[in-house]
Amino acid sequence: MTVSILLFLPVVAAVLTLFFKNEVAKHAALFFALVELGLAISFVTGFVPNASIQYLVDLPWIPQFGIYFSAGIDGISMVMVLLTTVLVPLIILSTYEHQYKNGKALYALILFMQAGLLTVFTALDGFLFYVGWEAALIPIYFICALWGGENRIRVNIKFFIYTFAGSLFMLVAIIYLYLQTPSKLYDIHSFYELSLSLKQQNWIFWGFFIAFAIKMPIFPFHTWQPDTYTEAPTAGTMMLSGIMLKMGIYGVIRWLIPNAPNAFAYWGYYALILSVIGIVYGSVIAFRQKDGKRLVAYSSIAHVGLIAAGIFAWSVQGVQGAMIQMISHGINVVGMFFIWDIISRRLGTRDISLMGGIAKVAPKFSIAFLIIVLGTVALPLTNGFVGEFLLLKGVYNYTIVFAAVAGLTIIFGAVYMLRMYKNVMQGELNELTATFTDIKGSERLVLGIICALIIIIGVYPQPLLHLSEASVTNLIQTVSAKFTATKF
Amino acid sequence: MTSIIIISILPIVLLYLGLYKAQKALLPVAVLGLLAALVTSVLQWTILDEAQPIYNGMLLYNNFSVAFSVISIISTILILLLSKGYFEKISNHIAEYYAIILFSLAGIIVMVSYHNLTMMFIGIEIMSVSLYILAGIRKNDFASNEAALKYFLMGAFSTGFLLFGIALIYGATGTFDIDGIRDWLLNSPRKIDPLFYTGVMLIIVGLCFKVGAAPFHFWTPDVYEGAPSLITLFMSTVVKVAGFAAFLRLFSACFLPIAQFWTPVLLVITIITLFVGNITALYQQSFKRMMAFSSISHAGYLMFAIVAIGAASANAIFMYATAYSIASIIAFGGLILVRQQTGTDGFEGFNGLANKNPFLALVLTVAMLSLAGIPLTAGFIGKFYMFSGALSQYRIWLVIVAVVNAIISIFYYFRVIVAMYFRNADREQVEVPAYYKFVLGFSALATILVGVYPTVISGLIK
Amino acid sequence: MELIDLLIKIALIVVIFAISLVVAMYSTYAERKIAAFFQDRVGPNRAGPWGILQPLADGGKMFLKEEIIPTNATGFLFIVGPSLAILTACIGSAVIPWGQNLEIGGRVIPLQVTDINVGILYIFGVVSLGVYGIMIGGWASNNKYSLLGAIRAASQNISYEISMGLSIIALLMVTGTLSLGEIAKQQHGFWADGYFSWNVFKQPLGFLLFIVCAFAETNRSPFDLPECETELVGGYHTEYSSMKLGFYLFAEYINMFISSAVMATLYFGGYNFPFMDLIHSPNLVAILGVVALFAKIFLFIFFFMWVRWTIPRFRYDQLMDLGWKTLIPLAIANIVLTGIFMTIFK
Amino acid sequence: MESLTSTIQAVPLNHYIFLSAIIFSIGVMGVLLRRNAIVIFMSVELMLNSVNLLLTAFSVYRGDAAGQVFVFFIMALAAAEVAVGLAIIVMIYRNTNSIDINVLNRLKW
Amino acid sequence: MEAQSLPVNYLPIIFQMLVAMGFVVTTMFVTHKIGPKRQTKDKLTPFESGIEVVGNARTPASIKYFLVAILFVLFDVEVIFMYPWAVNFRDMGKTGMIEMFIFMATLLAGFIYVIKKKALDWD
Repeated sequence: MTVSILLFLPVVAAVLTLFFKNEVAKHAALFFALVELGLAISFVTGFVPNASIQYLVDLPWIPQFGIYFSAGIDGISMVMVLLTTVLVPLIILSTYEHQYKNGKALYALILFMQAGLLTVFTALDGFLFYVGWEAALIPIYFICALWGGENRIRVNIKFFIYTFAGSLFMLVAIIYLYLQTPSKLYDIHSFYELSLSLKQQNWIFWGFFIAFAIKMPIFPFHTWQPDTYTEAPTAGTMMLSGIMLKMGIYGVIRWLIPNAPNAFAYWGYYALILSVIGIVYGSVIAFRQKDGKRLVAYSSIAHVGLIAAGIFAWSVQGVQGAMIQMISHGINVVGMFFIWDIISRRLGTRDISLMGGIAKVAPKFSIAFLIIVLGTVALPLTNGFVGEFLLLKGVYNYTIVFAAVAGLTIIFGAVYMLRMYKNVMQGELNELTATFTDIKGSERLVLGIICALIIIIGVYPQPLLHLSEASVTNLIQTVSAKFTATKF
Repeated sequence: MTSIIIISILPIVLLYLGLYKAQKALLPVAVLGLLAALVTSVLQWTILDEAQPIYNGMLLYNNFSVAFSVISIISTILILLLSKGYFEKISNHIAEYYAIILFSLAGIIVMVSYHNLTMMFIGIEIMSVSLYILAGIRKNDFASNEAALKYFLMGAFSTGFLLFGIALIYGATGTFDIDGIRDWLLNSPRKIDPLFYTGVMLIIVGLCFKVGAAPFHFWTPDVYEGAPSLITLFMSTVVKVAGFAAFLRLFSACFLPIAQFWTPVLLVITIITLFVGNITALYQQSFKRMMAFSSISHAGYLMFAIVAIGAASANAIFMYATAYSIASIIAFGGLILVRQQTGTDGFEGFNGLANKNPFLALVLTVAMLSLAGIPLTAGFIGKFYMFSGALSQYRIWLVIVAVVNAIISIFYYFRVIVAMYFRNADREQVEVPAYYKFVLGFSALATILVGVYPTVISGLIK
Repeated sequence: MELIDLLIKIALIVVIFAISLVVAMYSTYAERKIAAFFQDRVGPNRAGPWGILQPLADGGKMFLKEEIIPTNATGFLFIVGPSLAILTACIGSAVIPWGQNLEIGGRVIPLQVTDINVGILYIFGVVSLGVYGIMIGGWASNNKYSLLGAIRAASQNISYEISMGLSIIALLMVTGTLSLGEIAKQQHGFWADGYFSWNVFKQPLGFLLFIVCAFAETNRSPFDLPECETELVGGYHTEYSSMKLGFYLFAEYINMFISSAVMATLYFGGYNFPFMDLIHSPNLVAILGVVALFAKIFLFIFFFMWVRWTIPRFRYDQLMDLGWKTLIPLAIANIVLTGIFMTIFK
Repeated sequence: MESLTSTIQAVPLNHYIFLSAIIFSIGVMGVLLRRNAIVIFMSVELMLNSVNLLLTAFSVYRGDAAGQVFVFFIMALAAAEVAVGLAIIVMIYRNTNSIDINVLNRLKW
Repeated sequence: MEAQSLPVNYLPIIFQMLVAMGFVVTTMFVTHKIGPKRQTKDKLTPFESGIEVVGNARTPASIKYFLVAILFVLFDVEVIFMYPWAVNFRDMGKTGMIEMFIFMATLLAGFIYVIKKKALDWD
């Protein structure tokens, strides 16, 4: 069994979904997503948690250019695949209450995007990586633009231009790397084996960095993000925040740092500073938000900043923290957006100041909300805690100051998250919130799964950490061996 | 070689069919004839690419020629299929329409297979003179008249430059044969005289005029806008492709030894072309004019292969040209349909198209994505080849300029998508005739097929 | 070239020039006489015996007439028109071989102004230029009749030029040269090696086509549409008077003379005459040759006039139809037949 | 002066080149500066003819007929262009009663 | 190979031209000088068979004339292509003939098309 089945199934599924009626399409899509999840789980069970690449597929694609359809799964990829395959059914399920116009197209696009994402996470060929990268971008553009809010056209074109611009620079970097390889291959391992001068590495570093920084997003490349999150339909926002921004992070781990180690050693410090600025910036802005969805969006900037900081610190703890935190953040942020989706669907607004006392009328909802908030603020025994602890540790080993700043920000984050919870759920019922009905059916299912995941991962993260540990360690050792320039 | 003969005789047959009022037979005969030409052309393909010059060294029908002939013929077939019912509305000389297009195609086939500057000149002129007529075929339409006159004057003007360049090169080398000129360059690099350099410069000017590269592009938008849409389509696809094929053939086979002389010139031209085309396209309110300007910027991308000349250049141009041609066919096919309904060339004519015509909107989206160079479409493969070529010569700044331009181009290509999907308008369903369905569907599939698995055609030229 | 040669050349040129003028002048007289003969009347008979001084009187009158340039006319072009017409008429004679070489005192004097190897092309060039004179004059007059006449003239001349060119091609295939001197030489005598040596026997159809075209090119009846008085008053020269009118009339007759000479040279052996090999004095042969040539020329001129007073004028559409739809296909057929014939009977 | 070739070769090649270049430049100037379509057209013809001159000169100098053959093709092309160009100009004249290219501003530059 | 003409062979043509030009100019000048000059307005108006002049003479002519002109240009150039062939006909033999016949067939195809298209019908 190779990874190709994992990549092609969603494409086929996407096409098939288009042939269903709108009402049936969501069931079909969910079915396909679950099949995909099943596949992924079977992959996990068969996975040997060492540094090797498994389930390898390697077919000629454009051989005269050294391009091969080559993909495989190592520990890092496995985590990402798991994240994707778990979240996609959840996201599809979360849309059950919506009546989307021309819904089958939405589900087809989601499935297609899943294929792109999985390609990114498993690609071992630079070209394939790029193609997957863009293949994930097109569907999300259409999802956001077709089913988005008022300003969707302007916001989405901004989003698209940003990400596309970034990715083109990445393409240039990839082609450049290819041209340096002695055997003219796009294979990632032949990229790894290159020893380029610092100047060349600088080019490559910036080519990749801009693409990934925009995707994550790192301050100051984030300006597309809050608008897009706000305007996008909830499913789109979830795809974006839950999975897509992980593409950037994964890219940094897999493509940026190993391919330009010396440039990273030179620039990593500044990248780290940018990440920390992002944490602070995201938190401060989030603190002032009235719109719940925007608040989550900015908090996401802060969290991603932390993940990025952990990676740029480039230690086993940091990267492992990033791995686990990616999953946690994915789950939490999907949950958070779903919460806000439920609220805005019931109340027609997302303005926090208009709310209050919902817990009284919707106890189940309030419990789920609370768990997700706690997960987000990284309370021990929730999933957020494991990741943030490791990340902070990684950053702490790098420089204490940044760890301190980042740590303070986490506390800060707890404040605004809890304040949000308080404002929305507690206090007096008003006219608006009195109409709130408790969650039911598919909503209950989704929130239930999310809460369960939050707690399970929080209590017992070991299997997940174990999955990626060997690969991460191996990667860090190989790359660190190449550092010639001194760190700051 | 038979294909040139078939394509030359075919229009005469069509003219006579038109004389005897066999209007119904025109399109089938034209398409069948072209298919025959296609087959004969493909049969010329050899694995080792060992074709020898024929007719006293006048023509060389090698794999390069086969590949470009094939794409030209296929594009023409698709364009002719789109013409079903189109020409009748413009003029009552339908047979002439088909015939002149095919005459032009005959010139194009010569252009992609010449081995002697004489034939290059003849090919270019057979093509151009036919196009002058085609541009003005809507006799009572002022814009069409103007397009024809401008195109004609500019075309003749550029021919002058081209010829003067050829004359000077002949003066320096004493031959029109491509190999002869190259041998002369290789054998006497020391005494290369100023005549030769001036000649090369003038040929560059002439050819840049013909392919519409800035700063010699100013006729392009007017002519493209004024000419009937189908003719514009023909000009911006087949003709442009052939122009670049001829360009490349000359520069790769002939002027390669002095590449360091002309690459800086072409580099500047490329960069200007990219920016001029893109930035002006950004401000257009008419879809047709946008396509015209964007075709200038595509000319810029195509120039990449010549600037970064090398073994892969032919393939790069071929891939890019193929992608660009089929995407343009979709775009213009869509434009013709939309225009028939709304009567406007503007972007607003596309508003809300997706609701009523999902198929049309989908294929147009594929076309726009391809033109913008998004992966999994043929356009991306084309750009990828171009970037690879340029980077392999370490022209990093050129590629960065190109990247910036690719980003700019997103704005205007996505305007169409935005209009179709995200803007609403009260509109009726556009009727899509079966011919159009076939052409558009075929082109969209080809775009995606090439985008996903480019090896299907990238092996044509080694 | 030595000075003496130069002087001889100039003398020859002047002589030929004078002869053309005289021939042209007396052609007018001949025309009137012949017309009178055909119409059974006397013709000019007042100036001199049998009216023989009539052309001189006409010429003198032309000189003394008032010169009018209409106000609406384009002055400069109005003068250029007739000048160009006569100029082109006069220079055509330069390549015609008038006779074999004379030998006087050991000096060879060719009776041809110059024998260039593109003689026929030269003739064609000059003939094509001729239409400019008419076109410019007619246009410059700014008169509707003139303009119509000019356009007709242009249209007619260019139409018949194609068939003329095509009919010559068959001849060239036979002769293999463009030099008129060479062509005349090839038609030596009258009978050689069991064949008639004159080209007319090899190219009868070609000759027929050529003579029809020659009629049209010189705007002679039945192709005198540009100046057909029943429709266009005077055609392109309606507005002309004085010597400018004289030039136009003169040009027509000189053209007739030159085209007769060309026809004689191309098809009727030029200066060659039967049994010329029996005469052993080269100079005598040369002089007799000149006489023979002029005899042929006068026959042609007579033929021109005969036709004029016999055949009615064409309608314009008939004229164009004849030119395009009859002569051109015939000329092409002639080429094809000649080609096949020559390939088979090498 | 034994042959045409040697006569032509008696004039330095550069003179032919300069002459052609000057005629060519006059043609270019005519195209760029004049506004009348016919005049522009004639300027273009001038350019073509300067090329013919140049090709012939080179051809004779090198004793290679190819140049003169090329001239034939240029002449044929010029004829075709005259035919098409005149047709276009007549068409425009009939629609606008003018052949001044300044009238042609319906399509913006 | 026939004898080449030298530039000197063209000299007499120039002489002849000069002679003719001299004749023309002299005559023109003389008639201009000796002719009477009594010009009136009526003499200087264009002749229109005695009635008042209407409009300008320079109006567009029938399109047919343009057509003839255009066709002439095309056919004349094609004819020029035949001259070198005709002169060298004997040397080229059968191949040359067949090639030129193909050329002529093409020409004829166009010619017949023009006729069938009624481009040369005057009505």
